[in-house]
Amino acid sequence: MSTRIQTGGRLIDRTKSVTFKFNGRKLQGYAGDTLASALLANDQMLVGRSFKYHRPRGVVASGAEEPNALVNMGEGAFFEPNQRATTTEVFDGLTATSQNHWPTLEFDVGAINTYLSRFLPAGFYYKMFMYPRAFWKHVYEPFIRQSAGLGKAPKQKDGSDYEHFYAFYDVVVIGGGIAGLQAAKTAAAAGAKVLVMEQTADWGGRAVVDGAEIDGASADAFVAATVAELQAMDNVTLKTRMMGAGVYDHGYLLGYERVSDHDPSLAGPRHRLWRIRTAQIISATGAIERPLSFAGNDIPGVLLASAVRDYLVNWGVSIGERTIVVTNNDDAYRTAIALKQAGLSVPMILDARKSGGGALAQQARDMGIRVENGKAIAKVHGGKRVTAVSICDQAGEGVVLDTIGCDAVAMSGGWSPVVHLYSHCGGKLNWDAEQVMFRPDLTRMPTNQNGQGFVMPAGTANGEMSTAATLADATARALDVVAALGKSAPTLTAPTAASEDAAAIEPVWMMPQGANIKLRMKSWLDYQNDVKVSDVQLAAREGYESVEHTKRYTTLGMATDQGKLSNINGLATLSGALNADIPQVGTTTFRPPYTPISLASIAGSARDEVFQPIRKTPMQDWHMANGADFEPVGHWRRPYCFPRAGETKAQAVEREILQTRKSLGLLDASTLGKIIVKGPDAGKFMDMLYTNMMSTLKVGKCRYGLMCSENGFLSDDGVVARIDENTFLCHTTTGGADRIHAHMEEWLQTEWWDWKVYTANVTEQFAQVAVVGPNARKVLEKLGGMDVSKEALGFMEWADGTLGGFDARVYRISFSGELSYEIAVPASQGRVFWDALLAAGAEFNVMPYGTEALHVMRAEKGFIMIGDETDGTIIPQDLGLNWAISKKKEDYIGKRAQERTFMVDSKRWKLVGLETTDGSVIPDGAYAVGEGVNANGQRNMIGRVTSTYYSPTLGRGIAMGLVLDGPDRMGETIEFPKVDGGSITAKIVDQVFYDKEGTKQDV
Amino acid sequence: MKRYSIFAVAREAARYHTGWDRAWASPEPKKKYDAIIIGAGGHGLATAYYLGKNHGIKNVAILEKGWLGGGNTGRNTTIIRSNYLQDPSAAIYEKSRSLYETMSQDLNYNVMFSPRGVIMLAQTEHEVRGYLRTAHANAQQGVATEFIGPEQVKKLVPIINIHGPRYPVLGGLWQARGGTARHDAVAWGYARACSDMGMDVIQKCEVTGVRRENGRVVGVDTTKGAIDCDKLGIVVAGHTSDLAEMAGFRLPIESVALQALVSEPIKPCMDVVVMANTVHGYMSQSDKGEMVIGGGTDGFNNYTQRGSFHHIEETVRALVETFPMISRLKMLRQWGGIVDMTGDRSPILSKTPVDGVFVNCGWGTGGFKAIPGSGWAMAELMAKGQSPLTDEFSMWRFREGKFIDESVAAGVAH
Amino acid sequence: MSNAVTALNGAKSTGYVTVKEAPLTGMITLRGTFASKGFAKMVKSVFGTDIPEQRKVSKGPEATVLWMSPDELMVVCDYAAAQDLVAKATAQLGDEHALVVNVSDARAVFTLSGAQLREVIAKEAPVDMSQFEMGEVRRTRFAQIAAAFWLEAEDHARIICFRSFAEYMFNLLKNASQPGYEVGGW
Amino acid sequence: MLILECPYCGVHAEETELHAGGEAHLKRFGPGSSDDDFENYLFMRENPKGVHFERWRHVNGCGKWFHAARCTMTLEVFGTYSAQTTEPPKDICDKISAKRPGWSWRNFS
Repeated sequence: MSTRIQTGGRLIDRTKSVTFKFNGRKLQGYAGDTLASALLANDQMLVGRSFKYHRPRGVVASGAEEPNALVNMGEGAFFEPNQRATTTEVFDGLTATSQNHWPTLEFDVGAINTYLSRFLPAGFYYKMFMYPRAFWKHVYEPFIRQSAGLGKAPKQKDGSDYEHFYAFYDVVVIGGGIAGLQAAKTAAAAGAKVLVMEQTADWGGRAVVDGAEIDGASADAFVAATVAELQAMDNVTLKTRMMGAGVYDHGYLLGYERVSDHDPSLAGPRHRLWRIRTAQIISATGAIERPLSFAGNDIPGVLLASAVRDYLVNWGVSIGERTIVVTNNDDAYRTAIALKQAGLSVPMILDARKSGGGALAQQARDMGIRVENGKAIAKVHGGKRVTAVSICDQAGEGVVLDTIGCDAVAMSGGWSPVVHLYSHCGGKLNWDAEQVMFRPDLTRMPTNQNGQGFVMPAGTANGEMSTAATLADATARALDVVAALGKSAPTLTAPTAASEDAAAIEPVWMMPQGANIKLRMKSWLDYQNDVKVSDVQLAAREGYESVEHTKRYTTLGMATDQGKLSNINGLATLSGALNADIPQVGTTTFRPPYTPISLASIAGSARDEVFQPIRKTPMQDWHMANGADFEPVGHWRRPYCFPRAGETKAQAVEREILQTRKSLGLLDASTLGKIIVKGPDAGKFMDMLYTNMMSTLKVGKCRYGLMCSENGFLSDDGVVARIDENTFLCHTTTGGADRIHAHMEEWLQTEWWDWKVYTANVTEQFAQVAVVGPNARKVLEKLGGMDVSKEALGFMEWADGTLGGFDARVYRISFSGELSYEIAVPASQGRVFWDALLAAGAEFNVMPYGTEALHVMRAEKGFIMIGDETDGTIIPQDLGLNWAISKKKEDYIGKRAQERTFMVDSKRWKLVGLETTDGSVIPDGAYAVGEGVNANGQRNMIGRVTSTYYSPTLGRGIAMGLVLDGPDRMGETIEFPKVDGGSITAKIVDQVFYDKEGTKQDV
Repeated sequence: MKRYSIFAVAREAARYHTGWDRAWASPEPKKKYDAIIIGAGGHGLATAYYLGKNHGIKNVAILEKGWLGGGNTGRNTTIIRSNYLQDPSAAIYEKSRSLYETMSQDLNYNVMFSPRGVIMLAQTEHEVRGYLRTAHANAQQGVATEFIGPEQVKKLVPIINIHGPRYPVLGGLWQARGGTARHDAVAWGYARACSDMGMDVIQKCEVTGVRRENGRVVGVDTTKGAIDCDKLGIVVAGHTSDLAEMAGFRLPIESVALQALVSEPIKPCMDVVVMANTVHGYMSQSDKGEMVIGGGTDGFNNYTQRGSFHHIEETVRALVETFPMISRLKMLRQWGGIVDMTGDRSPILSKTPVDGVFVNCGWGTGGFKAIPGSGWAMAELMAKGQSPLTDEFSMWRFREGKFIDESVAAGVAH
Repeated sequence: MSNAVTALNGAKSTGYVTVKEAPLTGMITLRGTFASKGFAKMVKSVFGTDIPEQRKVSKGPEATVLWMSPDELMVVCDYAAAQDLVAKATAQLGDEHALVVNVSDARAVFTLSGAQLREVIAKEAPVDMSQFEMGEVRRTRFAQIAAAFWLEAEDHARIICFRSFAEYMFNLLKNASQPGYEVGGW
Repeated sequence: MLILECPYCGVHAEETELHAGGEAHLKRFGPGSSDDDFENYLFMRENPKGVHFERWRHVNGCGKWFHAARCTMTLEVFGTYSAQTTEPPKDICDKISAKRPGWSWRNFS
């Protein structure tokens, strides 16, 4: 059984015990425990179920590589699935439940799959469930989905906060082990601005666990001293609980800081995502131990040798009383020795190497541990935990020589440098046959914006396995980085460590070497996804020879650990099956993040009111206070209408229209774009921007104009006012302001840079109100201050002056067909001005109206609306706007495009008015159908509505639409089928429905 | 070819699955083929498959410089829908969708087509009008879609927040027979079927030149030697410009990075595919339980298969707001693909200035859903020199100003 | 004018850095040829200071001049004075090709005060705040909107953005400066 | 996540402060131009694997358009320069030649 032993545990504080819950059981741990160490201390060997066969799963590792120990964490708004127990620090009140089983962890019905496993090899689902066809959606898939997935789906909105932080460094060191600290010290001594991040809460990495000696003292002492030294330097930042999540182009690095996961009671964000720019990255991320592939290597109680050692040394937890160690390298002996020293029993060390190990092996023998060379595990016995191990010759086919009782197995298949961060941005690897590992190829390093390598691996991450070599490499690589920064090398004495006399590792990809199919079907490669040696061999046999094919076919390495334990073993198994060398078969690309990071941290603080900006006009508060129903327009929210108590939106719109046409309405037009175009060449420029001739516009006058893209399509419209000889003011649509200003600047900066023109976007300088209706003039006269009579201020004219004491610019323009003034005042006075208009208009029962009333009134007048009559494929000629296209001009933006064959095709649909024969309203988006079908069997269409409304003014449905030969078919009727059957008949008519003569707006 | 079925699996189980054949052969190239398809992605393999199946042209080689299905076929978010606005798009995507319905049976390879339904959310008045328009068009195009209200959206997607403070859900365009499929399986299934017809799927064979004689293609040079052919189909997505240059013509194509990501797997919580185009994000849940998420493309030419992180940020931000419960899920893996964008964001399936050379490209972000339809149409074009499904997608439409613009209905091409 | 108000009526939040919406501020956009004598002379005589160097701020007695781009300056001055200054500048320039426009109402202005304000800015803007200097002005983005900022003292910064975004900007800065949200030691 | 130095304000702007503007040095063809010229101008695009010249705008910054020379395979940036030029300046071409001997783009090399 796994338990807490009396002594040891360098990371735990035995004076501070914490209480937590697992599957409802109250358990005790110590401050400094991870959830995994605390569970093991409570003999909770079984922690979950595997993905496919629902096999019992126990902790196998002690860090980020853990594939098995995933739990549902927390509750309610703080619930999180798939939390890795080995990287979760326990705290008082932590609650966790195990995953992927029903009804209970101990008894899981899904475990039936393990007995069916013979029928469920890799890719079985590609070969089954095809017949009958309907069954996939209704029977097979629902079943597969139910049994898939790991953690539970959260139910509630996240209760925590998150934020981002932008930071810039010369050097970021990832990994707080001895290599990282030594490298940081070297870079910092050279004067570089350095950040050092360590994903766990503690500095030191492996060396401190393995009891290395540095400069004659313990690794612990070296780490403490170096950290203190670094802390004292003001060009160094040290961060624990921060993981290097991803490396991106141009020195962009994500630092995933888990600010309060270890203590949710802390104020502040839960996670802070650092978006770092750095000239150089030192990847001192260490290495991960590989499992060995033998039958039953997935039974709870079989752990990585290094993990067994970690739990013992860091947390004072023994996995078992009798631990059998199995290895193909010397490092695992450290585990045996540590266990023995802790007074635990190690019945045997199985060393697959015929020649056995080096100094450490000798040390183990001297301590009286039985060491068997050339031996292997034939099979691990046990169900939910290890009970015994059968021994065989590694060279053989698994003939059992002996079976030994034990409750734990510590395995080591060698070490793989953590090359993920080095690879994220394209760093390439080489296969080191001697050390049996992929290591970074420093000649093919990822490059930054200057074409310079910028991710430097150091220490174990660079394939240096001994303490001495690690420290030496860390110093050397840091000096390379210092040189790359163009800084001079600092003078410091590199720390030294005794060199170790270790015997070479031997590749062992299958145990025993000649294991038969039955054993291979029980030898796990990917514990979470249940991928076994036999699965990879099957994939190879079926021709899925690329490693990517095999991964995808078997799901090897696709689990939440992203193959940290399984990739190399799987690759080696594949190359074995293909009789190819490992480097030929290749490795797979590593994608960010290194380990999964919360989606919330990626979104940062952008939630709720700051999810996206909401732009507000100076009158917005009034709109909200008066029950406006808003619609998003770009980042603005404009009042759609102002419903009153008991009123539907439609009723409100109708009221607003009728009252405006009858007496007086107000529209907040502040969002309309206002752009100043000034300079000696302004006229020339305006003539290129607009299809109209703008240079001839008289000072004091306004003109409606159209703008097209260079591709010919109508992109914006609005009224232009000539302010003075050199100055124009261009009104754009609400959505157009920024776009059109950018459009102007683009042409001025990149095409006509010699033209003397300046532009300024003054949209927000002004609050603009449309005062509309027969009583518009009366209300302005009431305010007083300037002459707004027909004589003084004619239709399509503008004037500056004061109205009711407000500095105002008044435009006599109309988008509704009524007598109408658009009045611009300084934005900071917009609200008071609005209030003044309401007060003055009270006697006329003034009525603010929203965008829908605006749309209906302009439709009644047959005015087009950008976004309704246009959709990015419409040219002005389609809309009968030829009157607004100057024939005199040689050129304007979009003119050449409009000369293309399809643009001048007489078959282009043209704008007309549509009047339903029964007065009803044509549905939005309806198409008119013609005779027959096209070559693809689609009904031929001859037109579509672009705007369709109920007109309260006319008491009937009105519409505009684009129709084939429309203008030549006045009076004819066409059919608009409805989606729910039936159709509407509409007569083609002139598009102006209201006040055709235009007398009302010109009184 | 050994037929796949539950009985075959049972039979094999008895001998520990030692008797399965290769899914596809890996032959050396012959001297000459009637037709060569460059690119063993979904589109290329489907083109070859229908050349054989529909037109009896079986002396065909599919050349792949890497491993089959290793491009965008294996990198996309597997959404299948045909609720497009413009006639030509609706025609080819609906053809494609209908072929997906029976693909597993046609290929005897389970591609797990899952017609779980696709919703495109309408979150502005403008989008509502756009999707109403699409629904009307689809009705005449024979594409089964409907515009549904917010309550129905909530019923179909319980985890959605329809009262989002910023963009409340005003409704959505619903295609009940849209869905997803297992992307790798599509490529593998076609490859197996092509191989079974005697076609040569040749991997790790890069084309280095296109040989022409008086304006007509006669073969290609490859890293495995010269190969003759009468007809050549270029179906290489992001790498099209390169091949076009070898063949001596230019295309209105730019290659940019498109990114996607998946969360860790959780128990089923979303049965349909949801696309939120106003906020640029779309999400579905795979059969494995991962939330599969995609978003927008970079704005600059890029061949690195690595996109810029801020797109991931924008997409995730949008989806956390739309589906608050995913906030505490974790991003398991992100990746990028290189997509080829045309001047109107619609594909090119076309003859070219070189006799016998045909090009199929420009699927941009929407290629996966089109695989069978694209293959079907391309095969017809190559076999007969004309296809009603490809007529409008000619490479010459830009000079005429005859665009196929899907963005007009606020629709996106994912 | 007396009835003029800012976008947020001087909203304030006191976190580990204090965020305040500044009172009405005069702002003038100047566009012209910096190299031209006439333009430089106008800046000097009307605003009492030289044209600032690239990305720098120059201070006159009544006005602060911000370098916005190679042909654009932003003058920050007393709200009431802006209109006259615009008139003066326009008159001085005569027919020299330039643009002078009062944009006092087009933008919102915020002040950050507190020792750790660099940190708060670094949460929203992709700018190296450890290197940012007094006398420098930076146009960038704060989260999802465009903005510009400069330091008036080591513990006092000004940020300007378009007026319609005022509430968004305020909420950003408020959230970032909440007590307990300190980053520290970067 | 690119970083490009804006030649107008000197800021080493990150991608989120910039707006990508597509291929650089396009010659505008207006009314009277041939269909070929106009199609080339508006649609045909260089799409090289390697050295590319493109337009960017420092949109969240000084607002100026500028040109960048960049490798589409490695994202290495060879230099940025004024938008007010119709072809890549010599010093930029020389820089590229030093790092990518034998490069060519359109008729430049």
